[in-house]
Amino acid sequence: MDTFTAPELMTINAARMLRDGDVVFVGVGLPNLACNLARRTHAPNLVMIYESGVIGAQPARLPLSIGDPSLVSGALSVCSMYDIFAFYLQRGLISVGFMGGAQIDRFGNVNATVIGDYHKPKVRLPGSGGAMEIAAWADRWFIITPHQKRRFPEKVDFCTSAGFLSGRSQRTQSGVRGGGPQAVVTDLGILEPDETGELVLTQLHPGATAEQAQQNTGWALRTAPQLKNTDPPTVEELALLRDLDPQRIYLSSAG
Amino acid sequence: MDTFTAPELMTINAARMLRDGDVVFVGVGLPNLACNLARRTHAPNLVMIYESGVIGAQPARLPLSIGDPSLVSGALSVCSMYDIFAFYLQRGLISVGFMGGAQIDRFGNVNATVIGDYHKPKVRLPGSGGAMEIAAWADRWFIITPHQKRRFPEKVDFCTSAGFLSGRSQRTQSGVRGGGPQAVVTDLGILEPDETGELVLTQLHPGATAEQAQQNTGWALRTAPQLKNTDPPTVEELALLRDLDPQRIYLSSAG
Amino acid sequence: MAKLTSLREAVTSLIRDGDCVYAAGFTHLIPFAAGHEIIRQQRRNLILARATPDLIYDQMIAGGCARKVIFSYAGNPGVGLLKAMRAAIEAGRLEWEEYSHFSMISRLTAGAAGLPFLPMNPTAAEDLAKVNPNFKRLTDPYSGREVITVPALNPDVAIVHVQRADADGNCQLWGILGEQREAAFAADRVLITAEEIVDAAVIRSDPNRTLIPGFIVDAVCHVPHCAHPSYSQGYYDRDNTFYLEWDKISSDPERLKAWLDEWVYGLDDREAYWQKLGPETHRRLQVEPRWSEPVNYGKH
Amino acid sequence: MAKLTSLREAVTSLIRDGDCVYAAGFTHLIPFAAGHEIIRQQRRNLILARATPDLIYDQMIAGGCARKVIFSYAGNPGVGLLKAMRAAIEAGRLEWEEYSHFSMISRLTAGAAGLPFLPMNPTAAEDLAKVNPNFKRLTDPYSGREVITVPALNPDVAIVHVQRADADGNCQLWGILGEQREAAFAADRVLITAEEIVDAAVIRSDPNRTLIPGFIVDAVCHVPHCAHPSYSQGYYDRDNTFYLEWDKISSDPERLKAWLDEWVYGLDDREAYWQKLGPETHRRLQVEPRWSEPVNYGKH
Repeated sequence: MDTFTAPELMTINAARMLRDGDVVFVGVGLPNLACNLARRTHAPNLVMIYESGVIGAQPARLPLSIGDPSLVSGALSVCSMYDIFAFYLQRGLISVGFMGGAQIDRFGNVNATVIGDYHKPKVRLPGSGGAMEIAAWADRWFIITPHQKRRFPEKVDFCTSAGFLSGRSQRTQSGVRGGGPQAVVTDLGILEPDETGELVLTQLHPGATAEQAQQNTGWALRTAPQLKNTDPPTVEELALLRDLDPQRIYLSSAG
Repeated sequence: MDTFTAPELMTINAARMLRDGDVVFVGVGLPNLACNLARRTHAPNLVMIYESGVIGAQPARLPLSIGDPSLVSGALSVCSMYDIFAFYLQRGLISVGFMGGAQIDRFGNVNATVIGDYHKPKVRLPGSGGAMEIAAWADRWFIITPHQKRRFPEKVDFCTSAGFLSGRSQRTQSGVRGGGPQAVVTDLGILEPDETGELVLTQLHPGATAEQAQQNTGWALRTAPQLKNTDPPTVEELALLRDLDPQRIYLSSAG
Repeated sequence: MAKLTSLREAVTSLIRDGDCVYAAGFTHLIPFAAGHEIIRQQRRNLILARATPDLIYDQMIAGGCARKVIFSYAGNPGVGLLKAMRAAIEAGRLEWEEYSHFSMISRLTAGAAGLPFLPMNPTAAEDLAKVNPNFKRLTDPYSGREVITVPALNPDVAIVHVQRADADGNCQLWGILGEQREAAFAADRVLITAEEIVDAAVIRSDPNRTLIPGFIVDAVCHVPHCAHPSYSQGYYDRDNTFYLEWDKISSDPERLKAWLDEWVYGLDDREAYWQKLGPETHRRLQVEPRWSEPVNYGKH
Repeated sequence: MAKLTSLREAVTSLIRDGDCVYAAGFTHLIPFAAGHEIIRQQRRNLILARATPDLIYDQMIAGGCARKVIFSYAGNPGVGLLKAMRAAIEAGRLEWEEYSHFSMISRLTAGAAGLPFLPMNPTAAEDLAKVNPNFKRLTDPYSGREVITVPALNPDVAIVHVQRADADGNCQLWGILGEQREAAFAADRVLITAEEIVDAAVIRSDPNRTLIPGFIVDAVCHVPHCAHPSYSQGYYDRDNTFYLEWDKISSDPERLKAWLDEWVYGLDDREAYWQKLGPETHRRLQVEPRWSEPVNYGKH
């Protein structure tokens, strides 16, 4: 087994969760790398769609923003912003979304808007962008994030994207089409919602412990009855992944 | 003065009603000829838009349907059907529409749907197409039609396109944006709505009489206090018009 | 079924008795060959939705495929009425549901956008709403004024003819666009016919031209001349002569039956149909090329 | 004012203090030169609407032009936050109104379509609606379920940068299309900047590429390199270095003021700005051509 960075570990575990044929609404950074890795391993028919309206990109370089022109040259299709949100996302064609955010809470709700009070914020974040609708309408979605206590509060300060609200039944009652968060991939392991919608620790990465995960989570983190260990990154996965980001813009330890 | 056919007389009089800079939602046949004649005379900046989504056409031949491919080759712009109705017509960018129809009544309402009962029609006509919205949302609209009693009933059997409904105030109250019918150009003269919205005879073509018009109208046709005579088609107008339809597809007496 | 397949196979696999079918194309790119294949395969009880039923639905109705038609303009464009459709309605053999163009296309656009309905501004012409309860009213929550609504239309199958597609069904089309794109996104299943199957590199050279992405497409069929007697911009012209001729054929039930026997049941496929039209018709409909100026996407 | 005019003249004529301005472009074709000209002409109390304020609005806010910002993602794309905007909000100098991308673009699309509002499906994330009363609810008259609505946005002026336009303002653009078209149709006045002014024959060779028709355009300005530090697909690349640099410039009020003095107030126009960037930057942003395959419209 090779050595690897935390971003590499998270990206490889996220890639494994993607299925062949998935249609993924994807941003830049680790989710983009995870999708490309999945395409080169077990999911050759995965379709990548960028919020900027680009479908089936073949970028000649690693894209640095979702509006990178290298995503457009040689793509299969490009459409307007209204169309990408209405005809693709709202129509229900997206199977997987990736969410970012400063906070994710016990029931998988995500905050990308403000820390503190909305009108007098401690930290003003960029806001929703596409996140409000992706979380609602993609069939399922994932988060890749370092495991830090401030990122995992009991309850988000502002609900930019609905997870299970205050429990799975509440999301179901709201009538939104998508299935909500499926997993949070961190540098320690993987959290998944249980039958109540609460995020519980289901998998640990090699060398990490449940205690570490608990210490870095802002609520009483439960551990799944069958806690599993994730398979370490393979040599092939690492090689393919590093080939996607040769300058280690996203994959370095600080990434 | 040259001799001319009824379609020529009507088309030339319709062309005179168009203003420079008008944006016209136009079909094939006489309205198309009227617009092109206006462009070649007093309205060089008139913009023609076809229901099929074509803007600024330069057809190499006389178009025989609004979907004629000759309208597309060399046009300025082509858009989808939803866009032409939403972004152009509903948005309020259309200054002039032309309406066809089997019946037009005292208050300028038009029927292009059925003669007789809707569910057991005497004659089933093609239906609205774009007519329902053009009549509602164009700033002003016109009809070119032969003056025949069956075409001018007191009240339409089916209101496909709203004129003034049962009077001008009723249209105003309905809140639709457009100003409604401005004139009906026939082979006998021109009917225009008075202050109540009722169509009255305001102009007579050379040689026609108010009695003829009355005999061919299905209601007690009133004559405007200042009944005018239309100027006969000029040699130049006739020459330019005939040049637009050299095979006399639309301009022959039977047209 | 592979995605790139014959039209016969695609109709067999994708179109079922009782389906709501939307064969797209406003005057342009009307998929006549697919209509004929549906007649040949004797599909029954279809709900045929199209803004302009045009000759394609007149023929399918004459062929006994339809239970109901949903439309907004039932004319033979530039000629007159649709006589087979009218006869079926008058004989009580065909249900119908009627819209204006904008309300029809708003239904399809709502379906494509995943919305339950779309609003429209009022038109003051209320007779259609009196006979079609799908027109409803809502109060605009901002101004307090009324808007009209129509419900989403999500056909079981959309049939869309395009100028060029790759083997995965990424489709490029130009000229009059009608409701092609909306139909494909609104439908549950998508059947594409194409004048040309091109290499993906052609599609990728101009991604803004790709209006339908392959991943929503179920079958791609290479069917040159699919649209005759309508047309494919740049490929062949509209056959106005046939549009005029149909007015006579469809007026006479005997002649109509003979026409179906000769031109639909009696032929295997579109290639046979095109050959039967003969060299004089081919010459008449031929079009000299007129190419677009390319645009530069850059090697970014 | 003639339609084909200088950017200076166009801004003077079309943009007034207090206007609601929508400078379009989602990461691509952002009309920076127009933003700089507005700063130079010292417009005040503008309402700046844009899905992604990006650096263009951060600069205009720093230049003192804005009273309010309407947005859906206030980040420096791929880098971080918009610091001038955040500082103005925190100092109480700037009002704001916030959406998600889809609700923001739905507002603009409703404005473009002449509708008073557009519906959206619910998202179950309700905190934004609690702080923005423009989100309302309606009952879908067909299913009885709730939808969300947002009201039309009709800016006073749209500023749209395109790759090529003719002298009448017929505009063709490609690559990422963002909300360019919707902004132009929604606005009362339309200011176009273009990389190239081309003969109408170029436009007419490919009418499907014309997304904005000239008759809705008030001014057309020939402004090469208008979009730097964003990009024009096929013309020049995105200047990521400057996006990173701006993070530092905008963190320091002194440095920000110096930057505005040097790069906006101190320059006459975009040509001077481009020359000042220098040959090394020109080389760095240069793009090799990659042309689309043409399509055949036919001499019908």
